Amino acid sequence: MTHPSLSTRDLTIRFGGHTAVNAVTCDFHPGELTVIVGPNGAGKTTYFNMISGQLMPSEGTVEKDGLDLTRMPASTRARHGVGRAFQLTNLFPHLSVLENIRLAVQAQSGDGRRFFTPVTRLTELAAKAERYLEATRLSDRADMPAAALPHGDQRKLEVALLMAMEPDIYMFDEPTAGMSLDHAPDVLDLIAEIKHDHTKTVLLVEHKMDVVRALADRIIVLHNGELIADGDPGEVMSSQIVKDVYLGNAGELT
Amino acid sequence: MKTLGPMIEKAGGVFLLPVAIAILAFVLIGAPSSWLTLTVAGLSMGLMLFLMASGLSLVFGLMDVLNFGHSAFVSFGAFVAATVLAWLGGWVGADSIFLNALALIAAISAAIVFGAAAGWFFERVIVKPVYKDHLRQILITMGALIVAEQLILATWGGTPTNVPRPQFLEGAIILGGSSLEVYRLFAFIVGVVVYAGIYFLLNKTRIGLLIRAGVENREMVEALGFRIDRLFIGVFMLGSALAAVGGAMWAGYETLITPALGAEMMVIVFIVVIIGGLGSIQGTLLGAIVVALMQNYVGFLAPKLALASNMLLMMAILLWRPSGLAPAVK
Amino acid sequence: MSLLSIRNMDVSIGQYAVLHGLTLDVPEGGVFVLLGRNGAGKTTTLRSIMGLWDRPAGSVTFRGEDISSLHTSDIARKGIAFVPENMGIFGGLTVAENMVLATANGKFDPARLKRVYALFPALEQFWNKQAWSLSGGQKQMLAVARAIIEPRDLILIDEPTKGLAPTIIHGMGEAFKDISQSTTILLVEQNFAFAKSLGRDMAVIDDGQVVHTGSMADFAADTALQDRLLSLSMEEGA
Amino acid sequence: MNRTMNRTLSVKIIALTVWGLLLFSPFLFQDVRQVEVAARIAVFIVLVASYDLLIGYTGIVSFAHTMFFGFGAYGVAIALKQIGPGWGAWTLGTLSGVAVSIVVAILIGLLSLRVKAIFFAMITLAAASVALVLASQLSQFTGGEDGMIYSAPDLLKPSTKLLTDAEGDVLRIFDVRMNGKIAAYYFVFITCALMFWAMLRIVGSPLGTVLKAIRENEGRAEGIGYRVVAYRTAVFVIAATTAALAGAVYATWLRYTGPDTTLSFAIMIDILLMVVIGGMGTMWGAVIGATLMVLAQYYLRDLMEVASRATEAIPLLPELLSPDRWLLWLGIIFILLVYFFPAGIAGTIIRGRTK
Repeated sequence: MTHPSLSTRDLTIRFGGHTAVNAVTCDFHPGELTVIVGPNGAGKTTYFNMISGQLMPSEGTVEKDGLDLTRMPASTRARHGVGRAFQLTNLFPHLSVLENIRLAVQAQSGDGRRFFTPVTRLTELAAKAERYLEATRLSDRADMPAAALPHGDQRKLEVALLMAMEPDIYMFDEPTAGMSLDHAPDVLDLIAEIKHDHTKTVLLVEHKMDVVRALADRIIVLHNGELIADGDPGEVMSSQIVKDVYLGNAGELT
Repeated sequence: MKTLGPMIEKAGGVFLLPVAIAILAFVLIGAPSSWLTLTVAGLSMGLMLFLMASGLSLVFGLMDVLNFGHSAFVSFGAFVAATVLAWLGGWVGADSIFLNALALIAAISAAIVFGAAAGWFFERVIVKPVYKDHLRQILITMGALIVAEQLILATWGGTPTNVPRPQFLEGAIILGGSSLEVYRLFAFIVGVVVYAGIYFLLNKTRIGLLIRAGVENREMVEALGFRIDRLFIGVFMLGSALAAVGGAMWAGYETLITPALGAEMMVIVFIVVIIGGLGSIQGTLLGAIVVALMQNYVGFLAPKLALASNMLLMMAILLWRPSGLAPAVK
Repeated sequence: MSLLSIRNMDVSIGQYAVLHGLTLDVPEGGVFVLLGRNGAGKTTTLRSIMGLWDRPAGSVTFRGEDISSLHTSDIARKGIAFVPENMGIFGGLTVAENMVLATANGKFDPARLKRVYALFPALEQFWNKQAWSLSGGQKQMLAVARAIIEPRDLILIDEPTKGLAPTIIHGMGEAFKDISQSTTILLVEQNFAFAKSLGRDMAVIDDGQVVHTGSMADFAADTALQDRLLSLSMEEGA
Repeated sequence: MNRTMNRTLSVKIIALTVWGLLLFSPFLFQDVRQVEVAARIAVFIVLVASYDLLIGYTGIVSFAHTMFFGFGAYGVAIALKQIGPGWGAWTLGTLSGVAVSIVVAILIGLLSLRVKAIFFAMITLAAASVALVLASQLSQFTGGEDGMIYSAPDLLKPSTKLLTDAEGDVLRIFDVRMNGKIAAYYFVFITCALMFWAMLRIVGSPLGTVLKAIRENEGRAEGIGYRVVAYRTAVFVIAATTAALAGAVYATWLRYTGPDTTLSFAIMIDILLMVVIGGMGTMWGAVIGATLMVLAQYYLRDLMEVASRATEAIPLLPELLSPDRWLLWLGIIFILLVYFFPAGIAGTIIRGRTK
């Protein structure tokens, strides 16, 4: 396989006496969609937070294409191509849908520093934002404030923001959480599109097994902050230890 | 007490700061007698500042409410106490310590009652509607401060008010060439007693437990069956009463007060809580003493730079510890 | 009559309806388990019972009395204890102080205290330690101990096994069995094996509604149903 | 959507009408005092708009805005006083006022913009009062409490004949004397209009959206790649610079600078009121807020005086109505506004009644 686009080495974080993520070493490759599974409290979101920069690890490193990101703030990582969507809807509620997307586009292009050119004159910026609006089928809601969108569309907007950042690494934390089953496919289609580009590295935290089955190239399993399984989906899902962990039988095993 | 060991160890460094400042000042000032006078003045001012600031800090810790109008309580306390002392002029000037003390107690009690009542009004009418909205909280409490200052101006007038001091607190003790004002020693003692009282309340009583628990997790305190909103009114009233006592003590210290007193103290009180760290009583005491020592030493060495030096100190401490020296553990 | 019944509970956070029309009956005695995916609304259900949302619609009846408009503290005083997902431990207070706060009048009933010590010996050992210094499992024990130091009719427990080591989970289960002899437990759990070993009755919440309710024994036997409702079974992927 | 656009348009029309009146005010209102009012409105529009960049757009509460206003004013005042009237001295004074503002803004910003908003408010308040105390204490530079009187550059002196008629007297157009006073007014008007226009450009630029994004959701703004502290510091510097420039212009117009005209806390309260009355985060609201407040300051106080005299017989009432109690009423109005109309006039018009 190609060189890893993202790797974590011995990534560890402790809160007080509790080790939430313990020495996770893992490589992720371009064109590969990795699903991270594990029971609640296994450290999946914490692991994500250390990769995208919301948390600083106690030990270990995060590297992207050989560049050490470990001590960089989230904004710098984002500019280096690490994009992250959040589990709870995390938008700019009183800004319009278009403005939300434009923010991500201009962050990527560096236009955010332009302070004297009216937005309306930056046609390239507008065109790009328009493109992502269309890609996520939100065009007819462009002028609505994000807070006024139905929940499903807010999740789509969340994905649109991520796509508009044009990252190399896409990180999704339960993108369909709290969505009714009839809305989830829209978001999953978007993720599938990203995957079919075959150049992007995609990390996905997900609980719903139908989603995992449909999308995963590879599954890694976290349990009590440790990486306990890593491999292709069929192999991982049929392994006994994973089944035990996931069904909570691990307690009876040990 | 055993459990406090590691905490003191951890925090010991920070709490040595006033000592370091005092030693540095000793070297710069050179004359031990001046230094002693200044240090005593600093400590006594520090404890008065502590009285004024502790309520602000407690209220912030418990309810995440920052009351920009807090200094109004200081002014109210000062003027109410001054008025009562003026009424009881006969007792104040009498040659009997008993009558002196009675007048003093009456004045301070009046400040407490007024402060607590004003606190109740503030909490119910001004602050409660804007819980959780910091921007509006800052604006509204600021508005309330303006109104309160104007009310003081309307009631007591713009000219300086004279504060009669009880006879037995006049004069000074001469100690090794330095003169220590009796009033300052008295203020120091009052401050220490109040600090001990608050410390006892917070650490040894059930109400104190609830307050400390509420600072950490309001929701859980409610889920255990307690009304945190009622607790909060109580703390708010306590905090404003303390500020009023601080104002009353300050009035006796200055002996001449103007309605601008609140605004002047507000800035110093803010510097105190920022340096000490919001939400903790120990931090507030530490901040108050550091600020007061600086104020006195610099006031002696370079009079015009006293306030600016505290500002610089605050900036330096924020650089070092962005949430102050000893903030509440959340 | 059920101990607790929820009728048509609606809760929204912003635009997002977390619960819509949730209806649930919890009978008296034993452990009642709430299952469901992440984000299905289980925690929200417990918080609604406890009165921790501003404006929920619908009713909560406890022992025949409508408690939905009561203040959280009054709900607690009706005899409902709450052990939240984050445990709600006061870290700056000692174990003893945490426990004292959970008593009604600041005094321990010696018999109940003895029972707490018996169930969780670690708490007695660290009685005067500050709670933040406890391990995760000990914190969880303290949280549960607070809920049983006074007599209660119902204890709401939210994911007590989250992030805990298997041996501790086992001990916790034993304690729950013991407690449920005298007090009804409403347990939110994602660890199915743990839930299975304790539950007498159960319900599955999905999308803010109860989609299945019945006895735990029946549910545990029906893997097809489990797979449909929880997507927990991973075997099919093979 | 269209209704919102229409409402926004009506706010713009109101604001542009105000600017229009300001443009012609020397011709419309011939009284000296009225021109004084017009100049003050123009300066305060800029001051309030620059404050709105902070509080309304970025969600930063600063109490140091008058400090920067003062830096600009004192810069010009000290330069004109020490060096003498002239554009060279004026430029030097303005630039040094701006430079000091930028340095102090960067210092405060980098030190404290990463902490909670509430800390920031306290720190700026402390900084502002230190500046005020220093201004009154360092009297050999600043004139202390009394402030400084100085001359403006020649062009702007009242005695200057801008245009002369055949006899060499000051020319009158529509009965208005074309002297230095007119020049000074249009100097104020043009510089203020330019600054206001520049701020409109800023809020309409990509940067403007970033500022709003930081106000709405700081963490997410950081997450999509914006260095929040840097942006906050930048907007703090922009606002400080604008305030300093406004101060320089005002000092030039008044030919007097003292704590009461620039640094005092009363002015900070005025700015707060103006921004809240006008509507935070609307920019155009600054025009409405500043205009209403300045008019009230000049004319309502007179009215209070009259009312106070008229009610002399009634107890307490004259005391409350006395112009000295002006701030009391402002405070009460301010509290009520923040409670009931947090969106201000412009915000309420734009958003409509329903929220």
